[in-house]
Amino acid sequence: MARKITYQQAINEALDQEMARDQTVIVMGEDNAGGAGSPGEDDAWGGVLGVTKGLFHKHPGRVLDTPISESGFIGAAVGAACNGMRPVAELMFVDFMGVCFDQIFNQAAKFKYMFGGKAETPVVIRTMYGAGFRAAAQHSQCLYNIFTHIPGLKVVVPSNPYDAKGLLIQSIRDNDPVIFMEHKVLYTMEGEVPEEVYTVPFGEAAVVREGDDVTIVAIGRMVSFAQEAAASLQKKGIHCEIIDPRTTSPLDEDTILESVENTGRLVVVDESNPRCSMASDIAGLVAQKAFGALKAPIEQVTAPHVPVPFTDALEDLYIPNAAAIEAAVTRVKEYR
Amino acid sequence: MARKITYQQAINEALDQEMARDQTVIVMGEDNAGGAGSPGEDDAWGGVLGVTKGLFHKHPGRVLDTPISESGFIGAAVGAACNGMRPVAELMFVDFMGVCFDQIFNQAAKFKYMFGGKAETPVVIRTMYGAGFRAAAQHSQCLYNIFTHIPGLKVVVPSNPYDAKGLLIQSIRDNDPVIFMEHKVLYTMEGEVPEEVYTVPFGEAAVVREGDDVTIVAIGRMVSFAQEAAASLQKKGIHCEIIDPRTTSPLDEDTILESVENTGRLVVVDESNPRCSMASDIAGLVAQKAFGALKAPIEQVTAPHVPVPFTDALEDLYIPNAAAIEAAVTRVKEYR
Amino acid sequence: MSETLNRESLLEAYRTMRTIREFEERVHNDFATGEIPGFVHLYAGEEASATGVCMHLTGDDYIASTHRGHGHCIAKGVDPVGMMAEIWGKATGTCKGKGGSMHIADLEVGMLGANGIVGGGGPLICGTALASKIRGDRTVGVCFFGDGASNQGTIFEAMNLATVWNLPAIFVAENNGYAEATSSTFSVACDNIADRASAFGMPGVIVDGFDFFAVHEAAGEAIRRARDGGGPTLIEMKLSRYYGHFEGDQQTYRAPGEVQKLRETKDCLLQFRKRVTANGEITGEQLDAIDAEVKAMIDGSVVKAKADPKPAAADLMTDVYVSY
Amino acid sequence: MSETLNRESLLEAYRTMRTIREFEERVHNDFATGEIPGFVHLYAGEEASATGVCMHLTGDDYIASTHRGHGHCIAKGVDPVGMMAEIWGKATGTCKGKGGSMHIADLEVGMLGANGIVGGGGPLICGTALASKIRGDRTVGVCFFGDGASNQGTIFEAMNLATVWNLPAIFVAENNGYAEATSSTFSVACDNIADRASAFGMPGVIVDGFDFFAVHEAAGEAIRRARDGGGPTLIEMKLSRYYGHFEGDQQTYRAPGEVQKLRETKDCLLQFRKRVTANGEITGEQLDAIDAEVKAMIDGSVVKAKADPKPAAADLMTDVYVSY
Ligand SMILES: Cc1ncc(C[n+]2csc(CCOP(=O)(O)OP(=O)(O)O)c2C)c(N)n1
Ligand SMILES: Cc1ncc(C[n+]2csc(CCOP(=O)(O)OP(=O)(O)O)c2C)c(N)n1
Ligand SMILES: [Mg+2]
Ligand SMILES: [Mg+2]
Repeated sequence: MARKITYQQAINEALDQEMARDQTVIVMGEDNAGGAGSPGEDDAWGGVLGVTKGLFHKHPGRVLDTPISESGFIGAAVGAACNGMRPVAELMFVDFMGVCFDQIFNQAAKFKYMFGGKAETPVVIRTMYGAGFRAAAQHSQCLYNIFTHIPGLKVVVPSNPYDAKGLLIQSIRDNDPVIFMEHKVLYTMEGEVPEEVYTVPFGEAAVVREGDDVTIVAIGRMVSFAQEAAASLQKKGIHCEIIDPRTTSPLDEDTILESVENTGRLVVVDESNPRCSMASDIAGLVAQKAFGALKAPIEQVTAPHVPVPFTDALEDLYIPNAAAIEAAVTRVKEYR
Repeated sequence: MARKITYQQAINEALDQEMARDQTVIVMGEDNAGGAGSPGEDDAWGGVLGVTKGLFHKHPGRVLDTPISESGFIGAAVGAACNGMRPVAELMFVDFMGVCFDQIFNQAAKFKYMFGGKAETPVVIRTMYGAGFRAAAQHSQCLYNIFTHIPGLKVVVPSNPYDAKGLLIQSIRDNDPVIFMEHKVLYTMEGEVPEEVYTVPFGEAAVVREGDDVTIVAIGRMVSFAQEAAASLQKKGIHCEIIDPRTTSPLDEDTILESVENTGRLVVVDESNPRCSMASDIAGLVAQKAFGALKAPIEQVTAPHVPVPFTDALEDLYIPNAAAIEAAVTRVKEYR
Repeated sequence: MSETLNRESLLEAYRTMRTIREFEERVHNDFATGEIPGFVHLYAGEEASATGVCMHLTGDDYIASTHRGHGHCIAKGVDPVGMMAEIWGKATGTCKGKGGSMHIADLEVGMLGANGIVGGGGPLICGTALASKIRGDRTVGVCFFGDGASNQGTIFEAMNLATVWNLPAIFVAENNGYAEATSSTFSVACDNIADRASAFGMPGVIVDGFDFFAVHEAAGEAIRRARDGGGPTLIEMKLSRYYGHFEGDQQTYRAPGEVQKLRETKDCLLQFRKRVTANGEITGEQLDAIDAEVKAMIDGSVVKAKADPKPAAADLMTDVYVSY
Repeated sequence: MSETLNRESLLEAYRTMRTIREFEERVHNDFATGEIPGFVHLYAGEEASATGVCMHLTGDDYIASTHRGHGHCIAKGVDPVGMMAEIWGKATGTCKGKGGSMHIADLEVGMLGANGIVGGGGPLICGTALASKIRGDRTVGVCFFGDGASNQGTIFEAMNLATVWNLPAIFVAENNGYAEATSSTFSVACDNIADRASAFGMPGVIVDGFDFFAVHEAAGEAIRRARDGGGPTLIEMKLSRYYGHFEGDQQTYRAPGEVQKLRETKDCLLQFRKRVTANGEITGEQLDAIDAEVKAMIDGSVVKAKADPKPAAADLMTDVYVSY
């Protein structure tokens, strides 16, 4: 039987294998080793949740701790990418993008275009997102829609260990800046992951489940909730097709459109706040390009338009869940 | 006949009148006076394009020049708002949000919720956006979709001098943080503006033109392009209804949905890049809530998914124009 | 000993420090049982800093705090009972359970919030201080931040802005030697954080942050100067945290025995007790009595927090402008 | 006079400074006719800085520049003919007309771009320098920035990071006294930008930025130290811009006669000419000949720029990953 490892281990393995293969791959971030200058262990942490653990000693000189200066070191990753490196910089929580977004969206993303093609910026920014950790409003956001909006950025949202490894290797090899979004709740998810090196291409959605009644497009952690809902709906005779875009930019429009051409019904599931979200993006796409096939309103299942609350009593209500998906699918299925 | 002034003058007048009425209103930004510490005039600039000109001497001590430290002074505006002031801070170009976004979206926007209702942050951030000035990729973006995504922020996009004045006064009086988006090309637009103080409420769209065939929702500068297109289409017997949301958050959903209930056809015009944009947001809204009325695909007329190019030859192609709107309207009208 | 520190003040200072310590030890223990959700960063060991600074402040002065905010909250007058309920995610919490440990705030007592964003408080406190200055009401703003935060652009910008605008703002760098697992000897490119003051045109002071009296004196001078229109000061407190960066941290980056030694030789409560009881001004029994009262109060806060209700579902959508 | 400055080097330095001056004067004149689009920020007056620094660099070293970038580009070896076409928005421009004045870059000669974001270059140059260090190839990175930019968080963070990582990076603060209309005496909270170096654990030097030789010497020392693994340096050039912040600026914030006086007494080209012709090493005629050659070259660049084609419509969608 194939080997099973966690999402977190898959990410670690991808980094390890690419660092071994290519000496220009470097890793940097706050406590990515963990212990710089400290009297004890020099790789005490391996990232705040241990994702980069062990790389420091395996790849001497290429795993760098940084001061808490996100503009400084994310920008440095961009600059190093312009000078022959393939840096993988960690923005610990995506919520911190507000202190360093300029280096990402005005610098890395725009160089190639502004410079008339004269620059490549093969930088990867790994970052943790999502609710569910009782981490409150400043440590639980999704925000991938913001990066998706920006021309020049590619945005990756793996929903399982297999994709996490293959998409991260692809990200490192890609010549454009890539935002690699890791859902913190998924770190412990186990799945079959080949030991060998492989890539998952960008812009190719996965059809996670086939079905003829309703198309569900779900992102990141929401894929597993969609699967839960679909399994339940199956028992009621409703057959869902589930699509996991895997990358929001580029977006595999064809797979989504073809599915809706067949089912005529669409539910989009996005953990983020609703306005100008991926949910609305995909809904808008289908309302323009597959309108003729649509038999029902397009439902968006998202978090409400409020910050992420701390207490479990509210956070659990905040996060879209399988029941909400099931209800939305039922509504669009029953729509006449 | 009513007095005509420019969009820029309307903004200046709103600031002037509110500063006179309420001593807690303060204005700050880079060169908002212009000349701090300099040997010559101490209000030499009044903002980079002169929008705040004259306020410095009229309201002594309440118009502040700042160092080039956007996190510093935008955050200071937020802090002052927590301590009894109603600051109006200028982020010169919205493109600079990347160096100070944290103070806007994690601090100002979230305080009230995170603190269980224990804070009010009545801060206004005035900022210049949009293409058309040959100002290239880092000085021409729209980005209002990013602010619209964030719960806790209100976002205002006036399309004419009358609204600019009334909406700015409303923004200053509002108790939530407001992003006030000024299109740089509109500064010279003239229109009738009452001298007296008035407000334009948030969340109330303007029906700029009535028509039964196709609904056009257009934002900011795009409103005038929509009018141009509508005038031309009128001659061809196609009657457009044009809706200007005026605020993207809150969004007046009802006015949009009612119009589409009547016309059955929708074109959304948004100068920004297309992904996760206001165009997709409104398309998604209608595809969910007015689906039954829809007779044609929802068309989104936006800039392409590329940075803003410098040269006029390309920038003019980048910006959505009346011809593109006309073509989209014609397509949805002719759709069977 | 400064003249403001009469017997009553000393007892108050001790009570505040003890309350912080007891609060943190209790959260530490309860976290270990798995009942407390989320990320919790404890202030134990650093009590003299928050206490010595905030004793000079009134409810009209503001402070901005950090992810490690419990001590600043208590010292600034936030009710520990509400705080405990907040950390347990209850509707009776300071922030109705919506904020949690990293976002406790109470503007009514001038506490502008713990902050989940490292360095976030610097600009904010410039703002409250700007309002103070414009009103001319002699109030001040104090920004607490860590050694790690001292490398964040927001803190640098805020210090520059505070001098440029001549604001009544005080920057208190709590240098506990680590930002997570990273040493300040690595992350801070100069010898002392206080050495950066001159780069921003303000006085810089280094203070033994275990010594309540040293803190109190240095803070008093800086706050007085700020109230008098003399502008900002940077104070660096040299101190240590007794627990991990957050609860759960194994701290393998620290030297063996590092904390134990500090607890035994430098602890702010021990030092304080020794000093004030030395001349008989205050007796050990008096302090013991405070210890007991504080313990009872904190015990009670936990009992109450556990019993209190969680927010109702409807609270999800309140306290924010909602539109969609 | 440094040993590297033989006759040939001196003539090269003069040619570079003259090229920058001529380029900027020409853009100034052509902007006035309304033919040049967008925002243009001229470097005239500051030529000694870019030239004296970049003479120490090879094509493998990197520089990061600012909105006022023409001088840095020319000094680093970007072709002025392509630059002129870029400013005119032509397909033959350095960046195919897509970048314009504020975004001229040419990575093949180590020019990482003018930058429309004040302070944007600081972190970037840490990155190129980090690559240099990891490869161990003795290349360096130089970040040019203004007095206004010196208050931006990115610059502070970059200086700290450069020391923490011991990078071969040089920070060149071009203090021309103003950020737009705001004086550096207002915006910089300490006396000299160079005074900030100690806050970031690096040497700081103040240099007369009108004096090519002073610039050349200070930059040489800093760059040599960086190549040798000695870490970063902050150099503050005291200088002035001859034109407005951007073209169209009326400059009413300046003192009457301020620029005129500098042009007459401090101008870098005049000073240079006086000094090198004083001992007869180089004659005035030789310099005049350079002036004439440069003028012809710049004239030619304008004639060409005007005649060159604009980009084709299809270019809108190239040079970026496109998906929608
Ligand atoms: C902008 C930002 N970057 C990183 C983090 C993650 N983080 C939280 S606390 C911390 C260390 C802070 O160190 P220091 O400022 O010394 O405070 P201490 O924890 O020692 O009290 C880090 C890196 C964050 N919350 N915000
Ligand atoms: C982040 C950011 N803030 C503000 C601006 C607007 N701006 C452009 S140049 C400039 C002044 C820069 O002053 P300085 O750094 O001294 O450079 P100088 O123009 O004098 O060469 C300002 C405020 C900007 N481009 N980017
Ligand atoms: Mg610390
Ligand atoms: Mg300057």
